[in-house]
Amino acid sequence: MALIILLPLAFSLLAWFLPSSITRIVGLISSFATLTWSVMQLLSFDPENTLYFDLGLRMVRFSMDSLGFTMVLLTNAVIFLIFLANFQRSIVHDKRFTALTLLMQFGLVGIFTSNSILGFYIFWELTLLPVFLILFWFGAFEKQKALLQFFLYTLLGSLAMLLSVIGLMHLTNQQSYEALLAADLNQLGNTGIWLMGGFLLAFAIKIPLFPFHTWQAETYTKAPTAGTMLLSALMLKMALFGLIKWVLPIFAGTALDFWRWPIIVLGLIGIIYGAVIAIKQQDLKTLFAYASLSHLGLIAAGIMLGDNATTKTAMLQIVNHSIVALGLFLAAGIVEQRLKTRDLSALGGIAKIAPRFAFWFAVLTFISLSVPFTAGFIGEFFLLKSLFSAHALTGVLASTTLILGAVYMLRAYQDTMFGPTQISTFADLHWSEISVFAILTIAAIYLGLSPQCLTEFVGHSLVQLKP
Amino acid sequence: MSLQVISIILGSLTIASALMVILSKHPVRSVIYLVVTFFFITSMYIMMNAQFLAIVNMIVYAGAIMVLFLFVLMLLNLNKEVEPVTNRGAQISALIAGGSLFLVLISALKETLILGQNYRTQDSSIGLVKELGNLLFSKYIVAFEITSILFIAAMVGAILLAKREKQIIE
Amino acid sequence: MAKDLTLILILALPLIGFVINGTIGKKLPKVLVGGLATSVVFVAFLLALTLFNGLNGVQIVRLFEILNYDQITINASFQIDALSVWMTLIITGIGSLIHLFSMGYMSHDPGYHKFFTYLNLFIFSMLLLVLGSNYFVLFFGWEGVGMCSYLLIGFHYNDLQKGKANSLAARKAFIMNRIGDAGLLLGLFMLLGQFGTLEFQKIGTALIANPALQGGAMLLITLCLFIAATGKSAQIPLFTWLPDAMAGPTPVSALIHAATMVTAGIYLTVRSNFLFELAPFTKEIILYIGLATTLVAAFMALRQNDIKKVLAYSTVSQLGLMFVALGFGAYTVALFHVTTHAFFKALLFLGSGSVIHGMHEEQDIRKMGGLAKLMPITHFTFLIGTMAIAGIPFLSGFYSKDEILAQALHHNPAVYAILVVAVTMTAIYMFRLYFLTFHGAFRGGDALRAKVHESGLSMTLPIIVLAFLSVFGGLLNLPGLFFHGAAHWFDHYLSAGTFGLSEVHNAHLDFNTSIGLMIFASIIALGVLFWALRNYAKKGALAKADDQMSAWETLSAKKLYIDEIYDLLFVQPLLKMSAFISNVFDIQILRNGVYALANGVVNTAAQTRKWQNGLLSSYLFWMVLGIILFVSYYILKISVWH
Amino acid sequence: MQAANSIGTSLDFFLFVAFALFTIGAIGAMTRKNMIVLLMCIELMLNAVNLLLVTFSTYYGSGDAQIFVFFTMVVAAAEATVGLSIIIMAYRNLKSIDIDMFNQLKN
Repeated sequence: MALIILLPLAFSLLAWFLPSSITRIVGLISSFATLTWSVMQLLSFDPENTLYFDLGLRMVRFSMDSLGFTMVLLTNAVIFLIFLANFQRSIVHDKRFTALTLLMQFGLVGIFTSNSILGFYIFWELTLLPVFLILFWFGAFEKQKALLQFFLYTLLGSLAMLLSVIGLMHLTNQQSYEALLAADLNQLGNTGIWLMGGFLLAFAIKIPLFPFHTWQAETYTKAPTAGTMLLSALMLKMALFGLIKWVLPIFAGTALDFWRWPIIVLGLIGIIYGAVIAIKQQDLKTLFAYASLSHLGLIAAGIMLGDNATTKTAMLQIVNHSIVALGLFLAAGIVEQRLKTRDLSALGGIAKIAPRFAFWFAVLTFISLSVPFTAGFIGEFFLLKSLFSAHALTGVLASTTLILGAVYMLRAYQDTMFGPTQISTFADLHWSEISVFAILTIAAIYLGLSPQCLTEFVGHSLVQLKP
Repeated sequence: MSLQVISIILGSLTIASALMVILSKHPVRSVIYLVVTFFFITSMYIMMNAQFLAIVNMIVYAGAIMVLFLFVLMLLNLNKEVEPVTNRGAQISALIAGGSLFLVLISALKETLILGQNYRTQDSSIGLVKELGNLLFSKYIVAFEITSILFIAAMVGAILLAKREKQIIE
Repeated sequence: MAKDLTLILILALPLIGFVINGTIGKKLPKVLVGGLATSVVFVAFLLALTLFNGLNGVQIVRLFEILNYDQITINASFQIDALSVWMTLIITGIGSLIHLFSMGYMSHDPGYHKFFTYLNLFIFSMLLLVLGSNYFVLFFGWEGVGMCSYLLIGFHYNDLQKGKANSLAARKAFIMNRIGDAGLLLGLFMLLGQFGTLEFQKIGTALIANPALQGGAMLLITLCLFIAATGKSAQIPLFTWLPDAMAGPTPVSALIHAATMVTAGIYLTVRSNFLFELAPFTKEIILYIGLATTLVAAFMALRQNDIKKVLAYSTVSQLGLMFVALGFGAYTVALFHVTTHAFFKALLFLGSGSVIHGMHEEQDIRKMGGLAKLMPITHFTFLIGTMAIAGIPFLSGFYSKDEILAQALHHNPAVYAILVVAVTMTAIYMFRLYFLTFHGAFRGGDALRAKVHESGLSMTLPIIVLAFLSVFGGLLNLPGLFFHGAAHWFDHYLSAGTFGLSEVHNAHLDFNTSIGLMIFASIIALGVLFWALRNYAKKGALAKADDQMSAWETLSAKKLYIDEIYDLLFVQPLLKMSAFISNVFDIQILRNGVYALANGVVNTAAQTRKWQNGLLSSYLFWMVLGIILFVSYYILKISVWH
Repeated sequence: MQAANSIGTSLDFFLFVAFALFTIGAIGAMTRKNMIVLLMCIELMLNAVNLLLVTFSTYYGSGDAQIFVFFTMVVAAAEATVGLSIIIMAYRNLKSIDIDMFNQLKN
């Protein structure tokens, strides 16, 4: 089991030392090896029991439960898909990219398996490094202003979280997951609220929730496609995972009661705000970024309700969002790579020249619209249902995502693919891109038809929150 | 009584020569006055029966270090009036700062516990070479040995720094 | 064959067609693609017939569990009862005819296999919608048909002239449907909250067991369901998408936007009859919305010049008529009209498709005329369809409309009066359409005239079958005054086999009133027929050019400016708000606020940096100052301590 | 003991002298711009501290402080050699020993 953590690190180091000429194969094979290994582990994994293991470190221990395993599988799959999706782009010929992405994978797997709050924090920070370097080396940051903004934002969140981690460890004198769960934080009173606030700030910046989202669109647009995929399909999930596994169970009680509705309201604002803004965006990536804000607002609001049934469907939606984000940003990346622009007013008529791309882009658009047969349909239905039963108005407002989502997604798709064309050449999809789209679609449809397999699996490790 | 007079005279002379260090325009004169100051300080060590330090101070400070200073001054041929001028404002602010520093230190002195203690009542054997030697080669032996490394480092550093760049290239 | 297996096969067949055509359809010959798509639907129809034959009571087929959510189990389960089997028959029956028609109609289209893929997917979704035994499966299909509708309306997105308009129409349809979907979603949430289940039967029995549940909750639930119904069935205020949806290929208009999908709202209401019966206020709303829709749409249809647009508004109007029946609680009557309407409206659409095909994609009736001789089969069947919808006696539309009028007269004579106006307008615009298209002189130019031809067998055969059905469809539910034994067969069939409907009884008028009503309706229809014959065919009155119209004609042709009003009221404010929030709030305030913070830090740093001036004396100065402060602090501390 | 008597014979007189020397050194370091004089001022301050240490060593009757003074001298010697060679280097490059010329690290 320890190999699950160590493999990415080992591959990352290996990638540094192997020549650049084979690096894209190295990335693909090593990420595939990690994926295969984790799937093999899954076969012998008992979701009802948590598996403990350590790497000989005293402070940081690891454990694997079904929630963490889901996220690890998601990570490994997404990393593999990122390598695959970028297979014919210049970025994968750079061994720095390969090594950093694998290092990122290491950090993410560390986050999802860490059994101590300190380990969670350390790996959380570790993931920042590869992302920063990928954005810095491969992004189009003219004045580095956007990059700086992103970095300052996340560091601010990290600082808040660090303070909370220190406070938590100091006040409870515990740092392992089980011990922290057992600790009664209600007696801390306001201190508990502050501690949770620190975590929430870090998470709110990373998710991002409404007023902390300004880094998102800018960073997404300036980042290379692979970086955007990493950010949206994986980085954001760290925060949601932290919310589900760490913050909610530990702070259940006064602190959670204090923060629940403020966060849900922020999520709600995000849903509508992101969707409304997305309607008028001209840049494909910006549009998808705001769409992401809208989708994640819904997930975060659902998680904050804090009942396990909702959290299970939120997990479904998390996976679904990864699928959607990967697919949409890949589509935006394809458009950008072929045409050197992402401006909707300059695009149009691609469908006629590249029918395969048109087809797969349409499929992904529909997946993001949560049509039946896709995971989003089930996930969105039950998340909205939970919000509705928590407070009717919440559900009504959140349901506007159904309508507004159709408005902006269809606009994005139609303005790109239909209409009069000024474009004469557009290379249709490469086999690697087709396979990515196909894998994503199959995953979405599989989860759409039998969401039970995921929700039940995750359900084993969700703890009943303290009242 | 006579000791008291001597110490007062010594003290005033120390302060006076120290003042001359910073007041004289010519750097060479400053060095000379500094050597004089060190002499007076040495005599104070003697008064407190710190014999070993008095001798070391005399030989190392007044003898070796100050000569080094003089040497460098001569080497750089600075013995003429090329002294950079300081502006009046900086001088005044420095004076004020220094003055208040002095006042603060003196007021701190008022609070010390040794007010009015006569040094002659103390055990006077600790400053002897034998005593210090015992201490140096037992308790502080590691530190003492490390100083030699420091000296080597300083030596190498000084040589490297003072060498002409051409030579470094060669 | 066991019923549940039959049911699964009915569902699976279109899905198989969808998968095969969707994956390898491009490489298969066209005949095979179309043949496969048509035959799966047709076999499903035959299977549905066996179900219909062996129907007794309600049977639930549970396939698998979709999700177990917080003690609520959502199952993929299906229901065989009179209502669902009847809807299945309509969908697969008319569906297979239209598939057959499409084989001819779409034969020159490069997206041939894609078209049949979508059609099969649509049939599958629609079957899910009507066969589901709970609201979740219904919602599944509900969204699915919306998606297929989008795909099919925008099918010709690559068209040089109309591509943009087509895709915009598709988007409009999808978004408007989504508004309805949101309503349905909220309704389902409330149902879940009230009953903890979405199964029709469980909710129904819970309601019977606990009648105290009626009142506010029922009102809200039924209102939400009705919002959903207005979206899908194109009622005021969400009806403007349907005329635009005519951008899709004509078979699509016939199948989705006339015969099946748009009746989903009526199906939903009939299916939820036990809820609506407890919410009389909602029924009132349904009644008046339906009434307004039927009137407004009929008015708009009067001066449309696009052959499909006339039919589209006619569909909206007829749907409004069905909602009027629902508003009176006459569910079987509404469903009867759904059935006959499916026959004659599909016939009319396919007929218009045949005309358009023969006219080489010309849709403007001002360019037609005299087609009766050029396309005899199309002409004859179209005439039957027109007479059926206009209510000429003893055709199917006559019976179903008459039932609704009878209900209206029974409940509310004022409604009856308005309906008579609407029905008269229906007859007027339909005959206007018919005469302008098929009689008089050809107005499309000689070049076109030479090319006009009658359609092939694959297109005429479905039309002929539908014409038969349009003529004899009325026999399903004969009023009591003819053939007493067979009368009201459809009412009995549905009431007996559908949950909740046995509780509801339609009003039956006495013999004299009934016969009076029929005679009155016949007089109107025939009167209009003769007036139109004189006016359009004999006198040759043509559709006027836009600038010669009188005020009311302009109003009708411009659809009461509803699109423009919506644009002004909803679309523009939303876009403005989006631009405002994005440019002013998001960028100006939030993003620049963050930048301002960052700049503040940078500026402070720039200021503090000046202290680091590289002058040793100033450093010393600060150092001394530090020592002073430090020592004074300790002095003060000690003296205070003392 | 009498205050008059204490001047000169008491230990705090040496403290007073040490403070005075330190202050003078500090003022010199702040006002003079000649680097060599600056270094000398620093030596003066170091010596003031040494004097202080010896005084306290006498007072407490412990030799450790004197050992410390010894080490201070060692360090001072090393510092003077390195410092002076830096000054020589600097003079070679800039032809000046004005301390304010050496602010190029500022930017």
